[in-house]
Amino acid sequence: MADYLPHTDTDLREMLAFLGLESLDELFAHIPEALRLTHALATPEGLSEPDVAARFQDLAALNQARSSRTVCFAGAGAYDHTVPPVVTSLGSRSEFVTAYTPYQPEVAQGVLQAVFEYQSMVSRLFGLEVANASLYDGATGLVEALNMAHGSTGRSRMVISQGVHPHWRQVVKTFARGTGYEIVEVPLVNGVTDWSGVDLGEAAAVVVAYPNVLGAIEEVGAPMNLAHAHGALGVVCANPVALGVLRSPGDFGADVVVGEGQPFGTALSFGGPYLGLFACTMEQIRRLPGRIVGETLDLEGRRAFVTTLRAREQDIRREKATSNICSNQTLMAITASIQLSYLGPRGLYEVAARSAAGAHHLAARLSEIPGVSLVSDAPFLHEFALRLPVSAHRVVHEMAAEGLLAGVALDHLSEGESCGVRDPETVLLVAVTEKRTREEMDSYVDVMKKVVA
Amino acid sequence: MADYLPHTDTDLREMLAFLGLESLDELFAHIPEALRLTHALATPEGLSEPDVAARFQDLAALNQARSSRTVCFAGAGAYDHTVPPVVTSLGSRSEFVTAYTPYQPEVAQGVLQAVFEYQSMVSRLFGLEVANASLYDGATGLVEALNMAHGSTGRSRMVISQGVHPHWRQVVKTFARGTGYEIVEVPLVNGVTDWSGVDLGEAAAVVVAYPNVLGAIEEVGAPMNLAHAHGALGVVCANPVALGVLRSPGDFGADVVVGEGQPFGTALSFGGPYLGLFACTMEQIRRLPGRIVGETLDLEGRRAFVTTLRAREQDIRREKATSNICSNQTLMAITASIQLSYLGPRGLYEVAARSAAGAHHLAARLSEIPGVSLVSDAPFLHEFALRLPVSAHRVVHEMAAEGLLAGVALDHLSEGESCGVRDPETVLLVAVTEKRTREEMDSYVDVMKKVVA
Amino acid sequence: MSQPGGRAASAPLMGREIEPTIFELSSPGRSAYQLRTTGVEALDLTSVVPGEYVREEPVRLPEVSERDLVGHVTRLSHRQFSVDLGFYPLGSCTMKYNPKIADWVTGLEGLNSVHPGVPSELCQGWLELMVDLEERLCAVTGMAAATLQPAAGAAGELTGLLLMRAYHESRHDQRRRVLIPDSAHGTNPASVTLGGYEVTTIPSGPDGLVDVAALKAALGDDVAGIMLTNPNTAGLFEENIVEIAEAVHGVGGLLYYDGANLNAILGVVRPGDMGFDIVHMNLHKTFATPHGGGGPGAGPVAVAEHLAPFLPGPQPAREGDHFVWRSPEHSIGRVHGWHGNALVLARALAYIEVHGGDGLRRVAERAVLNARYLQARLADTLPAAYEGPCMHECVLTAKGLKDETGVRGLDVAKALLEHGFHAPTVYFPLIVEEALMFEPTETESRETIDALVDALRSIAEQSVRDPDGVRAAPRSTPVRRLDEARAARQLVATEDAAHR
Amino acid sequence: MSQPGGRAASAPLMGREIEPTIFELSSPGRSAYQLRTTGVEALDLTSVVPGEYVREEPVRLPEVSERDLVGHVTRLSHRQFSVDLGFYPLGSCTMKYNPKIADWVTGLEGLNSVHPGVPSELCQGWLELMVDLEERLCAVTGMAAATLQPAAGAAGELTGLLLMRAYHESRHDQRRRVLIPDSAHGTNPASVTLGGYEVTTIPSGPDGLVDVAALKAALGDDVAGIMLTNPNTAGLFEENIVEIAEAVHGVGGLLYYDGANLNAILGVVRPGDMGFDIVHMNLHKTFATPHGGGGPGAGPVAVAEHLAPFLPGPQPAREGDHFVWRSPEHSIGRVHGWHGNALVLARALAYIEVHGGDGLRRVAERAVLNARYLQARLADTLPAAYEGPCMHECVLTAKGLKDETGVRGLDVAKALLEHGFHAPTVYFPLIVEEALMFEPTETESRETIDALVDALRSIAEQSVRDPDGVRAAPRSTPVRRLDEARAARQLVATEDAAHR
Ligand SMILES: Cc1ncc(COP(=O)(O)O)c(C=O)c1O
Ligand SMILES: Cc1ncc(COP(=O)(O)O)c(C=O)c1O
Repeated sequence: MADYLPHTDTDLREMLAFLGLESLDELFAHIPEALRLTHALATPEGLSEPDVAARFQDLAALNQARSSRTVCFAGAGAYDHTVPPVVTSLGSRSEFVTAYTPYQPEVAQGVLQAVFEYQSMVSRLFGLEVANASLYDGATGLVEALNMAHGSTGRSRMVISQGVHPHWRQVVKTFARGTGYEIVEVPLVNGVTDWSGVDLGEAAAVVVAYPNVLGAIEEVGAPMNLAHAHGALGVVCANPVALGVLRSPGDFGADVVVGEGQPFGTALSFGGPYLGLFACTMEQIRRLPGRIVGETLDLEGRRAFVTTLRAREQDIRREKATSNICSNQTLMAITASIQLSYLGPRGLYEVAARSAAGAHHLAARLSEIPGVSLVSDAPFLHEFALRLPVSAHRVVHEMAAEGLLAGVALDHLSEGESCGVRDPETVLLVAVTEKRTREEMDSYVDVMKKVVA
Repeated sequence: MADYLPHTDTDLREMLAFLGLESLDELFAHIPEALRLTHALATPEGLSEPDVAARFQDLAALNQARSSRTVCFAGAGAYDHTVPPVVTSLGSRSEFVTAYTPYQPEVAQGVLQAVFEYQSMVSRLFGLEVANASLYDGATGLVEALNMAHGSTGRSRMVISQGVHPHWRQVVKTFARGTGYEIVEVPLVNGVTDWSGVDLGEAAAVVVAYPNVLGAIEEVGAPMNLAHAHGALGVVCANPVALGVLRSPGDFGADVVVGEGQPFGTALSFGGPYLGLFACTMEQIRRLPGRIVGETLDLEGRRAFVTTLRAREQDIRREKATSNICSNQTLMAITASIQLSYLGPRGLYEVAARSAAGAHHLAARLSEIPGVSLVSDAPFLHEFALRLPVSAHRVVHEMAAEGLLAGVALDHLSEGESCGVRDPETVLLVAVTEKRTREEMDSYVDVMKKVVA
Repeated sequence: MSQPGGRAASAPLMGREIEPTIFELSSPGRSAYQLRTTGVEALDLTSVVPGEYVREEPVRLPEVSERDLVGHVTRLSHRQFSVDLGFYPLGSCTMKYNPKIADWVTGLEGLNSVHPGVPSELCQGWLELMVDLEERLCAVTGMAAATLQPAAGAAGELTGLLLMRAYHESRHDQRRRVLIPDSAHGTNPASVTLGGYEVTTIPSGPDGLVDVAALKAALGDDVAGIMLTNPNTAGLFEENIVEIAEAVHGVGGLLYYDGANLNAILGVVRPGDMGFDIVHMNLHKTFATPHGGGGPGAGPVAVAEHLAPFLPGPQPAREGDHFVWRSPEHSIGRVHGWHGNALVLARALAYIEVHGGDGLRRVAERAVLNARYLQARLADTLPAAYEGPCMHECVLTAKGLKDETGVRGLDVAKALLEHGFHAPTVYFPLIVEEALMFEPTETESRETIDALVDALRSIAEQSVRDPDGVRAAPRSTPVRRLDEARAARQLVATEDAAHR
Repeated sequence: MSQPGGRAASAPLMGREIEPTIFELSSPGRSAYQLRTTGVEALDLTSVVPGEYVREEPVRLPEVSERDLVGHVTRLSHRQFSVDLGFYPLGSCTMKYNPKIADWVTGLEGLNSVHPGVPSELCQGWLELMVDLEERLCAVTGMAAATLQPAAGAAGELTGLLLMRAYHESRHDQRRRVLIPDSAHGTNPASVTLGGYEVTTIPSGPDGLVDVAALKAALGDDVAGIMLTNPNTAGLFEENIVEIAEAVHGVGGLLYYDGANLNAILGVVRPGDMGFDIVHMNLHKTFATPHGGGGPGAGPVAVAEHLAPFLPGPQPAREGDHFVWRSPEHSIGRVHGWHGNALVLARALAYIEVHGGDGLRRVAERAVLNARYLQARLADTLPAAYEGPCMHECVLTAKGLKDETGVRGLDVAKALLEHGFHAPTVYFPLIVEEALMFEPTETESRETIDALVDALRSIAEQSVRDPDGVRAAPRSTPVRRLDEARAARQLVATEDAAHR
């Protein structure tokens, strides 16, 4: 019987009387009777908030992979980076949380300016001129990038490295069912994309990951040049934390950069809500999907912000819109801009550099274990693929019992998509963030030794 | 090296230069050299926030009596009542948390109005005309009540029932070292105060608890009448939740009512910060300790709130002030007013009634255990004193191992103060709130059976 | 350009100045970050990363102290209207009160710290939560199975259209067109295009309902399906829905239900019973997971039995007393990088669990009552665009007012801001002239609605007396009306563009 | 009187209306509460409580929906200035930035859910935390032992005075008077009275420091001790403190250090080294536990060895690797219902642990630098009341301005609100005419201080040009200047009084 409704019996009586109705049921009298439900919905009876809270606490306790029970070395697109209390507390201010899309800029400068600042940071991070107000996640960001390439080139052939996260490629393929794109995958050799045999004729986009799903730092300039040589757009899927130390994709000539923004202030959250980062060149601005906030003046000459270039969007352009996106991930975008301001240039650098230092330390120690080795000798930053003498799934399982989330088993992740490595069932993707201590890594190595022995 | 300081090296250089100084040390050159520290403070080196967070998580884990490990049946002045997320989230809005005392009412209407609403609710709850903006806690509230009685009557004899919480009586005695009051304690007989043998001549105050420390609902009208017959003020120490179903002390003629406001939205918090509730008759208004918020108008005629009758306070009246209190517990007062608005009349009633129902259920079941009985047959509400065949401390200890915080051992609580019962080491104070389920109580009974067997 | 960091002048509480951007607050060398001490030795990056990839200088992010960051963001929040501050009757958006228990749920470490790539044995709680939610959503919509992956309503729409396509293709049935009423939300046609179909627009009749004759005329065996909301975007219940369903099914098409308006019919009538095959829900609307200033939302899709084999995968599934991931036989594949907006899903389940079946019906009843009451009370001020009884929202028109006074619907909306209310949705649905679409939602009290009515009446009166005054509103908001043309003409979408 | 609940008109974001009280928002029968389902049978209260005690009707609390409650409180918060919104240079109050990590600490279930009445074995974490904090506070002050019980500075003062009394009494030494400089905070004399002593006021010299000759003249063997802050409330370091200490100790008196200004000397000089016997600290000032709109604070007291046996008890104590409660031999007894404002103590410890010893010294350095810089920059606008170098705060005087323009210090303070800054402390210390006491704290940036200087200059200029304009400030705040006399004359301190 719990609810949040303010109506007292008197309210109900008087409001119905004003409408000339006798009962609440009469509100629905014009709905064909045959359709009207005569019984309650088949959902459990309502509980009070504290009862529901107890239920959720029980559910939460059932997740063994929670941070209080397992130390996280899993990455593969979702990372356990620092989220300081100040970022959480600012990002959860109720004015942001309970606002709608900023349709009335006079009373929405808070969200609008925060998103403007977010766009500015994403643009600098990716090295491109313009960024949008966010997309759902990295994977659907890539879909939008391909749509942009299609719109820009009029072509439908999408050439994608197998170094791109397998889930992203799956999502691309799902949506290609509608748009009819041809998806051409380019294999990895020794962990990095081998562009040599690829036919780029009629390509709309050439897509490379930076670093790729195995953690390898791939060549970015070459595929961008290839793309341009064939009249295609060059698209980079970037790990945004890695860009704290790696050069921006824009510097290598990328036309579009997408990324998963979760590492910027969003908890692991079992995969969502995350944040699709998206930036492109000014040339593509009219094809940019989603919202853009721009600067302007109010009628008294004060600087102010407003959503702009709205003619691209679905509510105005309808079936000809550049995208169908409406709700996006604004709150995560605001949080990301807060997190990036918290980190600043040096902080972001440190996060990337320390994560890398940890990963290299751990990789070196693990490689000493007999039967354990790195899948590739390509350069990597804070994530690497490990070849195990036993099933990676088993290792994850057994190490979890010892309080360590060892990583992500590649075959569990790839669900049949190829990531260019043989025997994926013995490959473990390991990620190290700036949060992981030497102690935790030592214990990781010890447990791994036992498990593979 | 972590801190929150904005000064860059350039800032430091330029600011010092502006002052004509060469170094930060020179800022302190006028301090006698012999006094100036030449070595760092003997405190551990600074840690980063995440390191400190890890340390605090470890400390927190060491507290076995936390809610995730033990179900709380302890009361004795601090209660495990419902604090819904909505109250916590509103009460922790940073505008309230990071404001100072409302000295500039033009920009402090938020705190001022919230405190006005709090005063209004306390006044209605206690049945008295005026309440202040809060005191530190119930215990120091009683001290202020006695100071008021002294100011009002010119007398120094304080007659206090032993049903008043032993800590409160200790606090009263401590502060009486300064004010020189004579403290006369009135014993309990069968759990309730026996006023028959007391000499009330020259009494400044007569103090009774409602319900008392053993949970008994005491006569309130009689001691108030006694007080008035002898020219003393009648003071009631009330459990504010109990007043959800019990008549207000004001109805019985109390001149001053104090209470511990923790049950209204404040977590157990290991005893603080809590909230001293304080209300009195209009007659005593000029002697009211602490801040009072009153209504007024601004110069455009808008209703507004401001601290008033400031001439009572220490910053103006100095050594003749009614109290030395300056900082109080405003944030808890705001939270209490939010919690009371959340509960409303029916909710507060339900909290009290359900707590009582639970307590009576549990008391009845426990009384069936051989050797276990109620200390008194006086009426009680949601708290009762249990006579055990073994040491109460042992019971608390052993039941904690089974996930139950059985209550508070009376001798642990009273630290030598008498609570009018023989063999206090075998007395356990048990409290039941509206949060306790029948299941939890059943398990309590089962474990108790084992422990005392 | 350096600016003071500690001044509240920009906040509406004091003064009328603008808030500097975080970049303007920045000062070289200042910083806020603190990181864990790990005991790991620093690494010479050039020893592991080829030189050409190493960034030459750090990303040009703002350099601020934690204190200045907090001040800036807190002041920005004071420049933002929200449900928590007041009435937000934005039509089609269901800006109801978002219970704080849901915030608490998302704060549970056992939920928010779980990595999405773990094997099912390590996340049983999450899987159970998701299966429970799927079951509840099926019960509410009268459907057989659901996917929780779509991240918002539009993503749900596209997912639904791909399901439609997969279904027809599985039957080797090539179809080309999807019907959409002219009152539909813009995401519908946009999704149809992305689903690889063509849009055929169906006109609405003068009663605001789909013109059934026109619809029937547009049908053919190249029609893959139709997308409808019911109640529709005019807030009216499509009373001919059974006839429509039969007609569409008759040519082999499927019915897609845009669930943005589900709030109106919870526990009253179910899309499944009306004949719909596919339903998306906007959890951020109907189930009160807040809207976050533009997102995140969640747009689960529920389908009838015959479409279940095509749902996206992997899906959480109950297997005895355990939970596993499973992919439907003919799954269209993933539509989200992981499993959907999981914490939004958790919020929605908490909301549903508190309400239960009868609570959800109360929601619909009160939502409709409030809208109907509002519309009736405004009848002589801003008449309804259509005659039929409205459901949870009402579309009014300022056409009369405009003809009489020159004050447009947009002006009325802006003037409402001055009265302390958020504006309604303006100029939507597109088929209504000077549309003002109000959705009070069930969590607003009668007094609040009455106050809105009073405000609108006074604006209408002022429009006669002083139309320029209305057109100049709002005046007391943090900024006044904006030069939107300038924003588009001289695009400045980043700090760098501002200083170029 | 019923009022709309969903309107933000009262919020400064929109409109200029007042916010109704929660009682005005109330409507009979409305409610928000939800309680756990316990399975316990309801009880007929009259069967267990004698009839005369049973309340006849429920307490007349507000009746509101959760939504209206949230709207009300959120709007109230938008009518409240705070550190998180902007610069708050309130002298003597140390309104520095309060790190959010401390909020996080208080949210730890393992700290905030612990009942205070549990045996020590069940709360080892809390005891360790408290012992750690005591040790840190002793290190900072140069003292031997501490109590964490006092709930605020004033409570600490009274505790200190009772310790002084207990000490003298233990030596059978009757003393009557406590010396206090005329610049002292009001709590000092008020505490002295409650401690059972008489106040002897010591004048300050023209340099703002204690007049040592006058002090010596006031000494005698009936003097229990002296209360001083150092730096004093004029922001000046009492350079003769060693001489003063010797003189007071010479007559057998004790020195009490009012730690409200401790921020200025962290890691620079310690009260213990200056000769103080008793020190209280305001954790809500120096250690950044926020001030909560008026409280809670915490006022631990640290003492030299010879006073340790008198400290309040029980006290947390280390015993091997365990922690226990222990009462000092000659304890004056409890000064708090439990163990002090525990969660405030936890905040302070977190703050100290982040800073460490050198971090605390940096705090003092920057605090003093900021104040000194502010004072210097304002020299030609609002001169300092005294010549000596200020420490963490500076007392300026508007006397010149007033003589010249008629604009008073209070007017300057109010005008500052209009510029987006909180006002300084006005008219304190009492010994300075038209005092304006600024304490910038270390967490403000140079740009912020420069902006304050600009604002004050412009106010000073306006005072010449347009004194009435300054006197009419503020204009853009939620309310303007109040009729304070009316508030006192027609006391309305409760909703019932308002409607009487
Ligand atoms: C009728 C209707 N359909 C679809 C949508 C799209 O939903 P979303 O914003 O979640 O993508 C909306 C949202 O405004 C809507 O109102
Ligand atoms: C110098 C001085 N002493 C004592 C106090 C009293 O401290 P509290 O408010 O914590 O009781 C204050 C607080 O304003 C102060 O500034």
